[in-house]
Amino acid sequence: MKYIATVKDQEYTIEIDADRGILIDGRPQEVDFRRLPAGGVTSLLMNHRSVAAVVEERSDHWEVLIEGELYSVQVQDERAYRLGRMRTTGMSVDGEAIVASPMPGIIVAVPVAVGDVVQRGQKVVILESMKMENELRAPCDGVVTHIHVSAGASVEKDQPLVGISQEHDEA
Amino acid sequence: MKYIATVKDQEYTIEIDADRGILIDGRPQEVDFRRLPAGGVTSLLMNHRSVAAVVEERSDHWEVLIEGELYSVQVQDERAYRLGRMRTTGMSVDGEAIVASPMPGIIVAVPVAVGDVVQRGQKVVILESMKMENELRAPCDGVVTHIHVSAGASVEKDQPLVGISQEHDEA
Amino acid sequence: MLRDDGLLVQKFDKLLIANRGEIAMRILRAARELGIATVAVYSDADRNAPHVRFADEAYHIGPPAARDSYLVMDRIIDVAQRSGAGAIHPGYGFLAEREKFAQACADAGIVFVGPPARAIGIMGDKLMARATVMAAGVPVVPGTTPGQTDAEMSAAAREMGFPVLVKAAAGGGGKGMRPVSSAAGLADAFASARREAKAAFGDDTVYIEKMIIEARHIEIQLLADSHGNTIYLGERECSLQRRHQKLIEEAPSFVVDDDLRRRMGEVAVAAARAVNYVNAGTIEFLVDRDKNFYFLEMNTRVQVEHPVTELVTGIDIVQEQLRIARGRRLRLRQEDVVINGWAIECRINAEDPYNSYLPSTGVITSVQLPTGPGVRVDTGVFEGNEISPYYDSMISKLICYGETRGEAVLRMRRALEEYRIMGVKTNIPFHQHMMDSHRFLSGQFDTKFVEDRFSMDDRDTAHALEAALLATLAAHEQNQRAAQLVAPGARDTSNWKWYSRWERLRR
Amino acid sequence: MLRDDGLLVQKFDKLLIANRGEIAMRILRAARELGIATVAVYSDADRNAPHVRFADEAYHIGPPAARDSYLVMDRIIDVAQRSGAGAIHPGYGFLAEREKFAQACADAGIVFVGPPARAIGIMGDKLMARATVMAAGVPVVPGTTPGQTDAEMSAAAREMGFPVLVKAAAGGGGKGMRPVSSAAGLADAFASARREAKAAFGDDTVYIEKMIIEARHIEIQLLADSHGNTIYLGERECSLQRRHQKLIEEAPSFVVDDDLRRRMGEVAVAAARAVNYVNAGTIEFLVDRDKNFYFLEMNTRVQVEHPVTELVTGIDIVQEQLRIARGRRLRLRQEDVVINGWAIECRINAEDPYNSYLPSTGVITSVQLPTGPGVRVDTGVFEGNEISPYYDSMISKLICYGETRGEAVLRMRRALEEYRIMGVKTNIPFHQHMMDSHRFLSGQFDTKFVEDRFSMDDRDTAHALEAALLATLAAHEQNQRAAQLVAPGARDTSNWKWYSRWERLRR
Repeated sequence: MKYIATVKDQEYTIEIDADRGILIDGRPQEVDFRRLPAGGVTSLLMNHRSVAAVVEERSDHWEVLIEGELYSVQVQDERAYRLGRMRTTGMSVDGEAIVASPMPGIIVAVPVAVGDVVQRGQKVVILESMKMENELRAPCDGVVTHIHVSAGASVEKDQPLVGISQEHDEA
Repeated sequence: MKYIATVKDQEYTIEIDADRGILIDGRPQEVDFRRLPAGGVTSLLMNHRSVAAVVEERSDHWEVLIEGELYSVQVQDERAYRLGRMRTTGMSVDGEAIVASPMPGIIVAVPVAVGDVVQRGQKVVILESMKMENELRAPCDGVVTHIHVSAGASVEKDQPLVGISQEHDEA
Repeated sequence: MLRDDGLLVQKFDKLLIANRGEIAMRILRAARELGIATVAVYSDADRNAPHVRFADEAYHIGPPAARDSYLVMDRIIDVAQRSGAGAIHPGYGFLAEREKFAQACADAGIVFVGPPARAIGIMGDKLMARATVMAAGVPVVPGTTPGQTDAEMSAAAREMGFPVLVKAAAGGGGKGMRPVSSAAGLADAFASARREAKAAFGDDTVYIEKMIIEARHIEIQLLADSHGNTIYLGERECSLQRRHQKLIEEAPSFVVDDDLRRRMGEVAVAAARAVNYVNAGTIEFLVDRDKNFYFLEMNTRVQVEHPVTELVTGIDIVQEQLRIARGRRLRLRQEDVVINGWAIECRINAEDPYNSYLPSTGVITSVQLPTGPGVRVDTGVFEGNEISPYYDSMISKLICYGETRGEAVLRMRRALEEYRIMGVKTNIPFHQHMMDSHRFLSGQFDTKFVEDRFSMDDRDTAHALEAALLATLAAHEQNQRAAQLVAPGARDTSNWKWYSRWERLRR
Repeated sequence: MLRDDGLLVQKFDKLLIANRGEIAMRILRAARELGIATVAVYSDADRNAPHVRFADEAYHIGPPAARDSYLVMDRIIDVAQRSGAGAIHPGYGFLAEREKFAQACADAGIVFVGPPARAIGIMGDKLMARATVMAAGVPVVPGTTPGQTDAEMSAAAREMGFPVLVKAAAGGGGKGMRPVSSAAGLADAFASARREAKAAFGDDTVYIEKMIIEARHIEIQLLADSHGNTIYLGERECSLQRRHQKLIEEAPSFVVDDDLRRRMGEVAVAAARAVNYVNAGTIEFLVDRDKNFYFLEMNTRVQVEHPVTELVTGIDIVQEQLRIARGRRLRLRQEDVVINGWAIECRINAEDPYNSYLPSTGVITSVQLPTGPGVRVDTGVFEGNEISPYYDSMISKLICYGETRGEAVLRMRRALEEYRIMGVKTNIPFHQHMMDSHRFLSGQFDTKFVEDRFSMDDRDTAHALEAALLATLAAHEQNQRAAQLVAPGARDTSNWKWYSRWERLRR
């Protein structure tokens, strides 16, 4: 079985073969993998190097916690991987990215307006929650197409706040 | 639903009634019981008194850990309780109690002989395991009817070591 | 005993803790160790929280929002009376610095574990606090009194030299505060600070203060009993902040020597005496690069970062709070307080350091606490607890002790690696990155360091390959199981081992 | 550097830990804090043990039985060489006090983190140790030299006065030891001690010693560098034992004052110097009711109970071991060692205190560590680990610190209540009962206290009713679920609340 695992834009090809063992990017590895019967911990020995981790499944990826660092891993088999490459990721079907509220809170400010050109990482909403002002940022370059809230509004978790179209450079 | 819970020879009658709430030995109690979604901890508020516990099922009883103390609880509904009272408990059908090895180890000594009259709590086998000599004791008063091992023998977990008949005082 | 200043001081055997999270746990433990029975209060969001389980009794006080539960004074005093609690410990936040609440406790015949209401009132008003401590000879940052005209403030600013800060008299948490680098910016700053202050506090009084460059935030921990004895327990270095929220604290401070410690300590004692302070409190100072120090404010309560002082002095500050509230004399004199070794605290928050420190909510699925020598965790979160959006995002505090600062840092690195929290994102990588930073290691930082000169972008993470492999093995295992319809019960004992053909041949 | 005495002392960057359980974890943490890479070894029974996960590398060394894995010297030295480890730390037990192993390490060019092989050899032979330290002026329990005839020993016994102990020269752990209260019992005791010694050690040499009444077991922790500096870190009180297994240790001791500490410390240093000792070691003494002290033996390794000394001195003993093995000079002089506060350690064993302390095996289903101020846990066991019959039953050590002994005891009570281990029985109730005992609280105990005057039978347990209710609610919930075919996923969020009709009416 051949998988493609993606971590932070880095892809690894991992083959699990009953006969040939485990190959990572084509190179064989000595691997001993254990999952403890309780507590959620796994132990990996790879060529005698020891790595302990917590591995949990999320809706569309795996989360792996190693020495304080949380890795988000996409695991796809070859077929899913090829299909996936044909689609744009993270967008709704009409090419609009939605900035949704990650938690309940109150909108402090929306420092963009419809029609603004924004860059990935640019502040688009300031949300007050958990006693802090939190900055929500654009997930991609694009043009602000919708603003669904204004300062002072109470919002729920997952409520859409701002829409950003990716297609400004084609217009 | 009416249950009889037995802890250390003390019996409690606990009624869970959709209409009347919870009654312990006939007296109503205000009870708020929560089981956390992970970690195995339960929280009980009973008339505002707070008790935290780990509750786990074993083959024939429940184990409840509260503030360092492990309680072994038998829970029976009324019918099972009445049936149970008609049988002798903890004995095999022919009235012989078996002292079995609680873990693998080596027999250091068997300080009783077939025909000896023993009292509950009396040392009947000394077993070396986990770097310690451990004393196994008679579970009831009786007469030693069988000795299955001798000093120096290696034994497995649950291996029968000594049989004790309860019926000596009727003989 | 009800003192002349309205403070009720007397023995009690049952304590209500009017708080939640790690500080509620901290106080519960101190009370238990002193043999005092405990009463917890909880909102709807906190029925499963650990402070409910650890207390002897627990009472529900309302819906999740703090204003409807933890901030409702009457309801908390009512629980104290129903449960027979003779005292209330407010922790920090919530009701801890409400003059009215301290007074309401005394009026109800309940010991408030804190200072007299009047001391809270004075120290809670920035301008009154400033005037009071100045009169006691405490140095303050040069600045104006409130209620001056724009023209008067502009003149004062020119005299003390730019940059200056325009601040709201009723302010806090950075709200209504504006840095101004030249006279030209003053008018705008007055207007916008007033607007923000009016909106946030209902009071648009502003004043100006000289802005201290390369300032460090260093504070002195005090203990004062009800018999007139006040001592200082050395300093804490709290310069590592983000948006006025402290993130890492340590004791002692890299820049404080014995002489400066004694001078700051004595000034802090004088400031406390100026308001007839009783119980634990902290004087916050700004220290400039020439080691001049200026009174910033007094926190009239136990602080989040109190454990670092506990580790280097061996004194249990929360137990001392309870002893003082019971009317006991301090057991220690100033000369008994000795600083040994070094302690560092990292605040572990549910937030994503790689994404603007956005708070993270959810259910904690797995926790493994670091332990072993020199490691202390003050936590209010265990497996199965939910991090809800209703309260602040601090999950726990990780505190490490070492014989030297270097050893404390190395131990903190080790403890951060061991600490596993799954279910929400945490700022553990932020702390790891800080512990690796040369600026932190060499003690060269000020209150602007985190915001201005620290970035997570240059962090190298070493285990991407292993993470990829582990996720793939877990996914593969799941696929195999789905295909073969293995019973769910068998799931938990999977142990796989592969040797490559190459490896097998070599053997 | 290979010294004249055969001890190899030099810098190393990778350390093999030839042990398992909590002490392997303890050493791993110390190495990590010093920036030293780590190599674990494991038997078949320990693939899932935490020391395997915490190390940087791990190597399998054989089947579960220690004689086939942790005790196989060649295999461990082979792993050190394959992995490039420059040093081996033996922990305690296993190979820690094998002269041959220390020598084999040196021969292989590997640093042994411990004393010279010869020092292990001398101190490992009771009679040679006794002769060596006597020559250095160290007081020993009156007794005979070995190889004497029964008649000579009987005469000596009459001269020193009964009771006496007949002891095996090669003995340990109480084997081959017989108390004799009058001359009439001597002949039988000689015979049976010889028989047992022959069977256990292959050597039937015996000798006699005066039996000390109301003896306390008090030991002195030493550190010696390879440059001739030896210091003592104060004493540990270890009298609470059962069958020669220590259960509770504390520092300092209730019965040792400054003068006695200094005298015992200086004698301990003299004993160590008599064998040119290097690294951490402990001199065990018996102290009688008149505070006379007698050399018992030297433990030439780190001890289980070392953390209590670490907490009251602030010194990390395992880090010091590694520094000494790397050839560094001690950073501390004797006058720098100061004892602050009080520390108590409870050994948490998987055993049933209500049933003859029978060991308990199984998989740990749930662990919640106590934490917060003044609490340290040194553990080698986490959720999912198995307690197997192959190794000893110690799960972890719980160590509490307080400003006074009373505060340490109260904190220990609190921590024992918080500590949850499910899946095996533990001796936590034993420790709770001890912390409640008046004899323990007043410090009035000797080495016979646990066996002769302490019983679990009089322990009151307070929560039988709540346990009954909780088990019944869990059983009921399970019944309801079975009857209604609730989806398994819904299982984990069950929250039930009942108010009695009476309660509802009252509202």
